[in-house]
Amino acid sequence: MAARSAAAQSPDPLIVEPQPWAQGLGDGVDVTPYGLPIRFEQDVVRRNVPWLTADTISSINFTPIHALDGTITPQGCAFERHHSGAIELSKQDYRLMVNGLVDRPLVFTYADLERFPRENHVYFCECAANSGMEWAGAQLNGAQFTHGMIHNMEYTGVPLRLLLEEAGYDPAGKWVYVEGADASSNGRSIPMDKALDDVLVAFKANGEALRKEHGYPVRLVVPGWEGNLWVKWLRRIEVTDAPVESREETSKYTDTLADGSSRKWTWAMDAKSVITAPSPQSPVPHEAGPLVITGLAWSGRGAITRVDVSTDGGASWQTARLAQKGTPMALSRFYLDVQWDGTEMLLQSRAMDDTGYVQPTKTQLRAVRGLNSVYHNNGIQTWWLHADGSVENVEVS
Amino acid sequence: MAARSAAAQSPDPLIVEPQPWAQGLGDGVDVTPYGLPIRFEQDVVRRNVPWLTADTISSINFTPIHALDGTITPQGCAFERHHSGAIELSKQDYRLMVNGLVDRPLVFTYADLERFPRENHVYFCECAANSGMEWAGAQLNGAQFTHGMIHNMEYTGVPLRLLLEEAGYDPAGKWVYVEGADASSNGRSIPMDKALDDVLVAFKANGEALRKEHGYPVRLVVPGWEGNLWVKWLRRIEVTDAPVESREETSKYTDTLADGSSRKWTWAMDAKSVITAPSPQSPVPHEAGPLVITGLAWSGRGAITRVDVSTDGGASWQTARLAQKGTPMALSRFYLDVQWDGTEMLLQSRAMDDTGYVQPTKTQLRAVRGLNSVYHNNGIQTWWLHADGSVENVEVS
Amino acid sequence: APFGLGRAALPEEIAAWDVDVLPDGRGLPEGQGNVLTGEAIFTDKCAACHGDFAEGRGNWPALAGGQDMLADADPVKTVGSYWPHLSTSFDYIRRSMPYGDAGTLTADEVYALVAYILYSNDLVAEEFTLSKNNFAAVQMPNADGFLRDDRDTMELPRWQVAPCMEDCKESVNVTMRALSLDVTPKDAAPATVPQQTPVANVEPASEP
Amino acid sequence: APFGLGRAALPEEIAAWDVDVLPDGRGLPEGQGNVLTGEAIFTDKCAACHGDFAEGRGNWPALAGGQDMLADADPVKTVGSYWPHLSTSFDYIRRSMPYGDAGTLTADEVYALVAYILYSNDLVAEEFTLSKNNFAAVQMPNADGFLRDDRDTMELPRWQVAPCMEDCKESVNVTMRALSLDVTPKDAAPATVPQQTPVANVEPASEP
Ligand code: HEC
Ligand code: HEC
Ligand SMILES: [Ca+2]
Ligand SMILES: [Ca+2]
Ligand SMILES: [Ca+2]
Ligand SMILES: [Ca+2]
Ligand SMILES: [Ca+2]
Ligand SMILES: [Ca+2]
Ligand SMILES: [Co+2]
Ligand SMILES: [Co+2]
Repeated sequence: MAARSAAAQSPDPLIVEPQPWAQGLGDGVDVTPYGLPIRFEQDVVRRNVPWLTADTISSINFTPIHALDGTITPQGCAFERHHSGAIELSKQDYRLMVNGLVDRPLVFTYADLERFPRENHVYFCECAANSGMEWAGAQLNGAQFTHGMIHNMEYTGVPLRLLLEEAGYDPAGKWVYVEGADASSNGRSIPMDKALDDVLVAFKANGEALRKEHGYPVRLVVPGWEGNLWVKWLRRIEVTDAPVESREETSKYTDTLADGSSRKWTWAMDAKSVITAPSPQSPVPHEAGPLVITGLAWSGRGAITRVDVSTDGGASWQTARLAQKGTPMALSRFYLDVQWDGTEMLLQSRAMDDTGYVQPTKTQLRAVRGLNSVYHNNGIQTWWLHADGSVENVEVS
Repeated sequence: MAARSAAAQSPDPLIVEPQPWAQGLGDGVDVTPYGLPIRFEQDVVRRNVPWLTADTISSINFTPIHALDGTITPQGCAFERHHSGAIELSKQDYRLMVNGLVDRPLVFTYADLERFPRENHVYFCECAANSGMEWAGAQLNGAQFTHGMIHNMEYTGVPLRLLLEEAGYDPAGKWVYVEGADASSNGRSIPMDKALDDVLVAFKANGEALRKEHGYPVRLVVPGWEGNLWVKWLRRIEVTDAPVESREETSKYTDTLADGSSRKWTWAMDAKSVITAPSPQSPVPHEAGPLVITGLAWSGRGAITRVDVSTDGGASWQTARLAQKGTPMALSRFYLDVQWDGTEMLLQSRAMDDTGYVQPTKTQLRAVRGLNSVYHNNGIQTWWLHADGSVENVEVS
Repeated sequence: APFGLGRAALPEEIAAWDVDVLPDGRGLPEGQGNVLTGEAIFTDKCAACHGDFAEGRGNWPALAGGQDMLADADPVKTVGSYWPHLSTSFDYIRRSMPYGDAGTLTADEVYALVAYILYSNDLVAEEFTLSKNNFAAVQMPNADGFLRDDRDTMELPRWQVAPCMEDCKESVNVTMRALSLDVTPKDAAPATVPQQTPVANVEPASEP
Repeated sequence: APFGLGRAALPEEIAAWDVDVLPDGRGLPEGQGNVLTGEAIFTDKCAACHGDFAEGRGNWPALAGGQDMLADADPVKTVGSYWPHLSTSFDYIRRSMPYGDAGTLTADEVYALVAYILYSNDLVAEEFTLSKNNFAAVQMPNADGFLRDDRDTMELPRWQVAPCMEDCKESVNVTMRALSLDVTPKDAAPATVPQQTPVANVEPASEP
């Protein structure tokens, strides 16, 4: 164990001198009707990677997971992915159509939706491309960039099932096609079983209205499944007998294997985890001694049951502490409280879910999928913590 | 049941005409590194009541609970209560002292705190004065004003117990005095049992740093107990053999009964609930037919187990649906999905917790406490819903 | 200690922050001050908010008056009428007042201000000098006015009962309406409210 | 219907929004367009981003090329090399392109553009005219290239096993370092990073 820091040589002026905040008056309760983070936290923001896409409008940014703790993601810094930009659509201008293989094609206003029974659930939303840049190897030096295409919010919405029942869906309709009001429309086909199971037509996240960039006023929530299915600015739901095979489910969000064939309909997000601190953007600011290793774990197939942490690049593992019992399709926070000896470590985390799935290594994944994947990289991440406290993104044998 | 709205006479231009949001491009991912609500939601903000206090600096504002759903309160609109304003205190300037009946008086930096084991919990924070203006009768026309001195967040922090153990607290110290770095210091005495039980020294709320107005960088979290104990900008923790009987625990936050004697140390927040919609600021925008009645329930003594709703001013009750199983000292959301016949209703909700406590009526409360109370008004709230959909705050016999 | 974190607090540091004063007088600094000195300081630094005689001004707190009315409707609660311990005044004034310039008063000034507030409450004579030594001797009128939270015995047995579900009331009448009081901030009022007759008179309650 | 909410959708409304085109051609409007017409429109409205020959420009997507290289390293995935159904091009272009001015193309223009993209991919001759009638006859090279998600059978049995806890590896070596690639946005880079030698060459991967 590290020795406690020596007593200060002389009294700390921050304690023994009068300080302005202890003498004067701060802000009144009328100063920020809607508040933002304090200016000292200005680095805790979404960031994008300019070289990744042709422009910022059909692009993505990243949640600053390296600087967050707990499990809830504030909407203000929750990652965004748009295919034709974040549009502005008012509740008054909002319409939702349900058509196709239904008894009664219907149009709903926003106010209509608020009259259906609602549910509340915390779910993660992960872009299928999260960690995608890392298929080629260690590329981006920060958990925000390698694993930040994820957020986790408490959603309030109407079960999609209720809207399908309202229109009288035909049991011959095996698929539900959903699309948004933006120019991309981002159409996706969802099997009817999932649509009737746990999909929500959501209008609130973390208690308040969805933000513009997350689909205000209404988005789809598709628990455990890739974020591209979570259609924003939802405008139409069509019951069909076949998938539409839209651009988003053929050209994109398919997974090309080593032999050149490609998987389609890879909806579920595999169990995954990442250490958020220490990490390249969250170096260790202290010497040897007590160190909190923390991170996030999640699974699209159910609840996280266990997370292991390795400090030696996967040679040996210790089971971390889950902050709370895992719940289905939601982020879990884990902690491992260690005594750091001040020497370098190769940090890894490994998630397990209630189906018994154990997060694989990148090597294991590449052995099955080859090297041409873009999406669904849930391989174990390695951070190299150096003796000086700095951390870098590496891969290990 | 209401008849479905008639089909439109002519096609809705919002559907059949091209719309700008479906043609052009929206915002790119670099537009809002940290986002705010869309402009259409500009009414969903904290509000204060100017006549309530001499100035806005020692004052309170109110969470817009009438417009929120789910249970998490976004930090940006979570109520504030300051005694000398919201101060700006950086992590670099932050110091926390533990002294008094301890083996080793200690000073911690912010970075030191991040090296202790952390916990995560969702808890409500309710000002003891919430609904206080209603002791005198129905006064403020909106759930935001009558019940909005509450918020509910996921906190990340270090158990206070660990800091007390670090300093080596003397078992003879039956109390812990806590105070903040602002000019008010807002000192409070907490019994050692509670301090060792579930109190957190918290630095994150809903995943990110505490906001300035909620005590950045460090505040106390005292689950289930009145908000005044949740000291912001926490600077000192002293183990004592007796309560300090500070201004905040004698002049304020005491409860004067009918005979002129006053209760002190009324820490726990009694079980309580309120219908958030319909409510005066959330009138019913539609005719007869399906109507969602929703609200919040909480208890400082444990978890909410049940909420009943009355539509006839308390003559009869129906058990509402809890969105999720209640958890200790956290908000629960309830829903009652009704078929409104379009006539007036007197809406009430009644919370029950896992101690078997049933939320009393205001009449029952006044019978025990008299008419001079300021704090701890957990009486059943009545909203009068009129046939035109408007709602007002009333009391009933 | 299990973690070895933090550093030892220096005595000067503890002295700087550990300034609380307990009901038994522990924590009081050396010093003294009399009513007339206190009056002068009060006029200079306090009266703008609290009134010349500590009687309060507008919505700013009254520090004097209100004695023997705690059982009446809307009692005025002041240092004199309500506060059980004199230590609380010394502690609070020293650390938090004057509002906007806290922590600037010397110990002697605080003794003098507390003496003046006692005088304004008719609790000491004009000649009175307050000091560390005679602090404990001052009698506070409401010293015995506080009892420990007794909700567990007084209230819980009443409320921990099976809730009524049907025929809970003979009749229900509206007895009070917030609209007739009209104190809700206007910008937050609902768009349309019905026109109806006031039912009862109500009043703003005190601050949170 | 249980709730009676919403209103009947009018046929014109359904027609306006229900424009998806399925692989079997359902949803195609009447119309036609040939390669040369398509080339002219493409040059005018598309080539600025996608290149004169639909070969892509900078980071903007290529729509042609890449055939027969899906099993090679870093395959170029285009309408010609990758897309299994021609319907997808019609559907997507009609609703979403040109980027910034979506929904402005007539059915005939979309047929012509799709014909031109087929031509750019060497899948039809310069004289080709695409119409609703011959749409289904076009062969897409990668039509059989997709299989249904088989992770349940291919992967889950491998990963649903007891995790190793001790002596899981003989040795551990760093094989790749992001720092040597240096593609992390600079404003987000950590304050201090150690100076060390690159270990391996890595490359930016494709867009999310
Ligand atoms: C600019 C206005 C202002 C000035 C000047 C001021 N005060 Fe105050 N005082 C306040 C306010 C506001 C409060 C209530 C603060 C709060 O809500 O926590 C208060 C509270 C008090 C209280 C506690 C009242 C109670 O009932 O709890 C005392 C005692 C007090 N002041 C004494 C003084 C003294 C002595 C001075 C001068 C040395 C002084 N004040 C100067 C504004 C002022
Ligand atoms: C201003 C730039 C721009 C113009 C002009 C433009 N496009 Fe695009 N196009 C894009 C972008 C950006 C995307 C990718 C959008 C996304 O990420 O969802 C795209 C995607 C496409 C795709 C799908 C590519 C794939 O691999 O999935 C097709 C097909 C396409 N465009 C055809 C056209 C046609 C035909 C036109 C002209 C009528 C056109 N585009 C004009 C920018 C443009
Ligand atoms: Ca170091
Ligand atoms: Ca009406
Ligand atoms: Ca002390
Ligand atoms: Ca009163
Ligand atoms: Ca269709
Ligand atoms: Ca590659
Ligand atoms: Co997929
Ligand atoms: Co209390």
